[in-house]
Amino acid sequence: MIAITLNGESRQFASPPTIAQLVEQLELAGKRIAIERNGEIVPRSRYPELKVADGDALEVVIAVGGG
Amino acid sequence: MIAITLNGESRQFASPPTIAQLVEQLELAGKRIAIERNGEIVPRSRYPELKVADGDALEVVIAVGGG
Amino acid sequence: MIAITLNGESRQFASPPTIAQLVEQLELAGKRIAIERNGEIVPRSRYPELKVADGDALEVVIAVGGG
Amino acid sequence: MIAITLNGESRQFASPPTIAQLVEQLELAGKRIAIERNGEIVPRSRYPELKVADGDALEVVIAVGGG
Amino acid sequence: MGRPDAVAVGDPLIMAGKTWRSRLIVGTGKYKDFAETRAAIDASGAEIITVAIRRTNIGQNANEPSLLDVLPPSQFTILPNTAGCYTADDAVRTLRLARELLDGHALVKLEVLGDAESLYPNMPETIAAAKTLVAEGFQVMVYCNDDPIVAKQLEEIGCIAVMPLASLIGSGMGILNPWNLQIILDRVNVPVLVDAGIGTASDAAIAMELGCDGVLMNTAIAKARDPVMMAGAMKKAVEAGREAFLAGRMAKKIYQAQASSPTDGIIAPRKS
Amino acid sequence: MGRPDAVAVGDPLIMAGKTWRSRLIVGTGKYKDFAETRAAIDASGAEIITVAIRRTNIGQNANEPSLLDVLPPSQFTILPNTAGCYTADDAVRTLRLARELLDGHALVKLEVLGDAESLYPNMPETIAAAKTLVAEGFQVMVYCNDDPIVAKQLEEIGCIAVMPLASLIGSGMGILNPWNLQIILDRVNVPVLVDAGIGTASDAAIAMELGCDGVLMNTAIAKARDPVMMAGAMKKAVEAGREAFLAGRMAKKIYQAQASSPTDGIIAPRKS
Amino acid sequence: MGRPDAVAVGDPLIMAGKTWRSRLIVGTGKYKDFAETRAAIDASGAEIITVAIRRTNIGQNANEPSLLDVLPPSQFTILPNTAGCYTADDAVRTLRLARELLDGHALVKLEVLGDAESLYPNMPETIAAAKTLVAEGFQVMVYCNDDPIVAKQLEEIGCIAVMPLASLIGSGMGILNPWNLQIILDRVNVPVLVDAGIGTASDAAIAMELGCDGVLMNTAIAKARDPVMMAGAMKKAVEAGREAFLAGRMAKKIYQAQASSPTDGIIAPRKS
Amino acid sequence: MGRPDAVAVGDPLIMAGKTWRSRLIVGTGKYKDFAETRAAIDASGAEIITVAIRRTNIGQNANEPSLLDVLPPSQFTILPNTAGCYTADDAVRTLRLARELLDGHALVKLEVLGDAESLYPNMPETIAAAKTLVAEGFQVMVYCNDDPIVAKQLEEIGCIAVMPLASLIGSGMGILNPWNLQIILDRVNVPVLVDAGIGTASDAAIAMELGCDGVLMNTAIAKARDPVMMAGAMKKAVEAGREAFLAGRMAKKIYQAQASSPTDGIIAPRKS
Repeated sequence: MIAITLNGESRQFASPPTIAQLVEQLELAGKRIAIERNGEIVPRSRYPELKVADGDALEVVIAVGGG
Repeated sequence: MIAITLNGESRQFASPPTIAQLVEQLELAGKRIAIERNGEIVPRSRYPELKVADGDALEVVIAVGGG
Repeated sequence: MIAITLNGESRQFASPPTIAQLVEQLELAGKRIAIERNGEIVPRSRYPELKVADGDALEVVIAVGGG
Repeated sequence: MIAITLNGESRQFASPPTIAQLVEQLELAGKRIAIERNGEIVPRSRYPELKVADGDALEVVIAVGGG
Repeated sequence: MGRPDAVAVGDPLIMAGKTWRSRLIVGTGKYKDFAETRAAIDASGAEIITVAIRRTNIGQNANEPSLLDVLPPSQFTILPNTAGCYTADDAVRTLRLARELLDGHALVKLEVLGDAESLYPNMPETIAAAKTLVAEGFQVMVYCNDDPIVAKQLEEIGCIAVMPLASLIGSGMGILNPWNLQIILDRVNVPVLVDAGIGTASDAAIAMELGCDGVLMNTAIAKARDPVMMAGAMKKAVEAGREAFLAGRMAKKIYQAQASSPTDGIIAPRKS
Repeated sequence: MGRPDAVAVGDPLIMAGKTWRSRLIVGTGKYKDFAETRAAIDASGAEIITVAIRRTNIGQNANEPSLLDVLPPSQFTILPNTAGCYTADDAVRTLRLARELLDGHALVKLEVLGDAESLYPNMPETIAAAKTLVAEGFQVMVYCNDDPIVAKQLEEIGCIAVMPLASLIGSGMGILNPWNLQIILDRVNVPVLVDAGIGTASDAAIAMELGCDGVLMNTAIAKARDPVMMAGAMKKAVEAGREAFLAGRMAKKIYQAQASSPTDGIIAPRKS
Repeated sequence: MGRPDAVAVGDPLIMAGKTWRSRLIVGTGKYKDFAETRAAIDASGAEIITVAIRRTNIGQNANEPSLLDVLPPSQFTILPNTAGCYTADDAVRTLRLARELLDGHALVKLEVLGDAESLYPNMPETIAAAKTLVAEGFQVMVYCNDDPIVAKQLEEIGCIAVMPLASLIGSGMGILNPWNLQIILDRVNVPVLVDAGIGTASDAAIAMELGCDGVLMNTAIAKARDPVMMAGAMKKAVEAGREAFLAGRMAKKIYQAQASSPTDGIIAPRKS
Repeated sequence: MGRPDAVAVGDPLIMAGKTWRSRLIVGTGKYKDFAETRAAIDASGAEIITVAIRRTNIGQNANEPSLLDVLPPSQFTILPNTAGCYTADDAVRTLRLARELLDGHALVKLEVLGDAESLYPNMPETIAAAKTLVAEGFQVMVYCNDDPIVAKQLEEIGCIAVMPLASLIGSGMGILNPWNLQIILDRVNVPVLVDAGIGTASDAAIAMELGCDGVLMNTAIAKARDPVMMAGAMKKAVEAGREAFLAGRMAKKIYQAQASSPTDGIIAPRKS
């Protein structure tokens, strides 16, 4: 059982998913997003291999209208 | 019986007063005023002799605050 | 022998020309001009018949660049 | 024989004077001045005891008109 | 461009019952030569052009081309003016000559100047001339000062357009008193065109943003380093200002700005 | 129009080695919906559009279209900004995310704000962020105050464009201090774009007439009563201002105006 | 203070052969009560005060004090105005009454308004009234628009002072068109006083710095939160502006500033 | 005068725990000679005067009077500045010398310039110097740009007054961006004095009307045609502006003016 912070909200997982699996769950697969883990960018190429770890702080972002 | 217009209001008199008498009635004696009768200035010096006539239009004015 | 003022300059003629003849002399025939005689417009239609008279003041104008 | 830089100009002395002696020479005694030696302020109280040393850079300043 | 512009969707200038697609009226003076004049006027997109009425040079260059050969009435609406007139009488006589010259053409620009140094209009003489000209059937577009009471009086006399100055003729100082123009626009029902004083493109845009119906200029184009390019700039500036006026500008807020980007969803500051 | 406009004759905006036909950069915030956003941006003719980077709403409206579906990078140069960031660190992290999001895209808009009420830039933090971003290979267009010394420093740090404010973000107050912009233009060699504060078309024209290389705006278009029409007005205003700058405006003369119509050949005053 | 001020060294305002130490003329309207009126006028240092002429309220408050009891002609030069008049005829009749009221006093302020909303002057009516009043021996100080040609005409008619508006009566907008005032000052030889539109002290100073001979105001003082303090501020502002005009201001330099401190003798940068 | 002025009723300028009656600080540079310097400063009523620190001319004019003989610290608060310094280090060293020169005097004016042409402040260097000087116990009045975020930061560093520029040093351009000054005044709690750019009396009045606590100037007085008269004008202008600020100006109304004279009691128009 692990806990992470995702865009400021707490999430639990029975077993740590890969970033790719997490993106899948969030229905964000194929969308233009970017992910930061503990202040570091996670390159898209590494989503399949990288597993989230207990205590991770993740930020998942998209582009929105702005000036 | 005569009727005049005094500062836009109608006034009746049994017998035509002099301007001086009118000023007296209006409790304006000794005050800084000026009087126009039918568009013409009435010099103060002539108040005692001049009588108002039926149909006269009189304007009695003072100085007030203005910019 | 008559003398007229044409655009401010004096001109003599042995015999009074018509406006049309004058325009011809000035090489202005067929050009867009307008003529004032003694302060009055001379309609183009009357050029052939109207003769200039001694002492006439004529203004012959065109359109030029202006703002 | 020592050499110092005084307000940007080079000066030689047979033997190192005290700051007080230097000020005397410059006819600045009793005037409102301040002195910096090698980037450090020299307190007025120490003028009599402090000797200039070879290679010293001195700045002697006064107040002038300014905005 | 992504959209038909205001002109195409139909926002014509209407004066004396006629309509024009362009809200820019240009003068024909001060150019290097007729070729430059024509090129600049084409670039400006102007449909109405002003001309002055002057004595012919008797016996001189009888065969040189004339302005109206280069800018024929068949292609442009010619607007004769009374530049150089300092009395109502001279202005009236000049426009009678113009009407004859232009075969009965009635649309004219009246201006009566106060002095040769400032070229500021003489309004009492202008009012007198306007009364005479209207009575004689002229359609009078009148150059005037920016006095809203006088502008209203000129409308009541029957002028078909009032044309207050932005600043002195030929000064290029731009709009010195937009508040007076605003008061005029609030009171006058005939078209209001800014005439005189425009110096650059933004001046023209500002005039249109105030709600003016058009702009008349000459020096700003003719005396630019590149008159033809400036003419194109003025065309766009007048259209831009008109469209901005029609589009309804945002409110001004000295303060309390609101960000253009959403303020939620900002990523978390990193714990240090 | 009578002449090819300045764009067509070749007067591109060149930044970081790339060229753009449009000198108007527009934001994508504050619109009613994506349809209005797209229509306005098309009308503006903008080739570069700014976007903000924000957290996804986890688990919500997973299927709704996203901004970049409506304004795809294949059609526009996307300029991610750091709106909402108050520290150099947050701004840097936000742009690293943007680069990843946009497949290594390096052209970014840096802004670090001083407080949420004024949205005035925090220049010390902005300078710190600029140094980091330039070192990491970003092409930084930097939002800044109108301090000419700071603008020069940002150029020396390696920013590819400096973007001083005209007035506060979202204020629509226009150009409050054209003199400072002039001093910046005199000193800085990279492109200078006015960013923030534009309220209406003439404001944009004035910025370009000063010699600025471009204008960035959002609220002035999005919060106009008719954003699409205003977008078209802004396109024309930026072009008009640029062409007026290139054409070289007439000199201003407070006085001693010279008439646009010739002063000789005036008809004689009638003897009375 | 280290020096006698301009007034003391002798720089009087001269009108119609009389001299005044104060160049500030104040109105007497809009005050809370007569006590405030008197206190403010004393603080202003004004020697000339304007009054309006109105019908008495017949039979009412016969014993209440009147304005001229509080501000007696023995202490102030009373300047009757024609506020509220919209025709030349009403203005002339009003001033004839004023002359009778003030025992033959000839110095008057003529104003004929165009409409009740803008209170902008009606110049054709004003000109007509001025001719009549001058012919009847009045010394006419005339409220007018800022048209330099009309101002010159009013001087030629025989008005002893022309008083162009800074902006609309009661607006407090300040001087909207200083250039027109400058042109008037260049042309008119009688005293030029700015009348109407002054909102705060700096507005009055600016009017005097332009070279105006005086300033007339009412609302700016009467409607300040503290009228008496504002009256004192206006006194100082008019004197400050006058002295600055006489002292001859420094030249403006957009650029190429010269330091106020000497540039030689700077201490040497430390070797690092 | 009819009332005690604001100064007399007690509205002192309070800085670093001390109080001053005058809100005008003047420089001592650019005068013809010491006599003119002293006469102008006396006329200005200034209690605080700025001086520059410079190398002595070794061996020259040892007996000529010095500035501080003419303007002794016993009569004025001497405010040494760092004019001519372009780095934090030079500014700090200069003020350490000044403190020694003035027997431990702590009140100083910090200015670090960006370049010799514009004399615009270099804020990053200024901030660095301010931190050092405050740490060393100086009471720092700091010359700065008009950036409200930087002004707040300087207050937080411990500067006892912030002094934003009105416009470039020596330019006499007046207050180019009153809105930024307003934002600074809304945010900063220490005294805000306008420094640099004042050209004439009304400029100083405007600064005070905005709510500034004081004004610092040099060139506007020293380079007037009559410096002593201008100094007196500036004294009155600063007091006038301060009193107008305290008195609370009337509201501005672009329109819908209300007459200063009552609108009832107008005499009847004559029947025609």
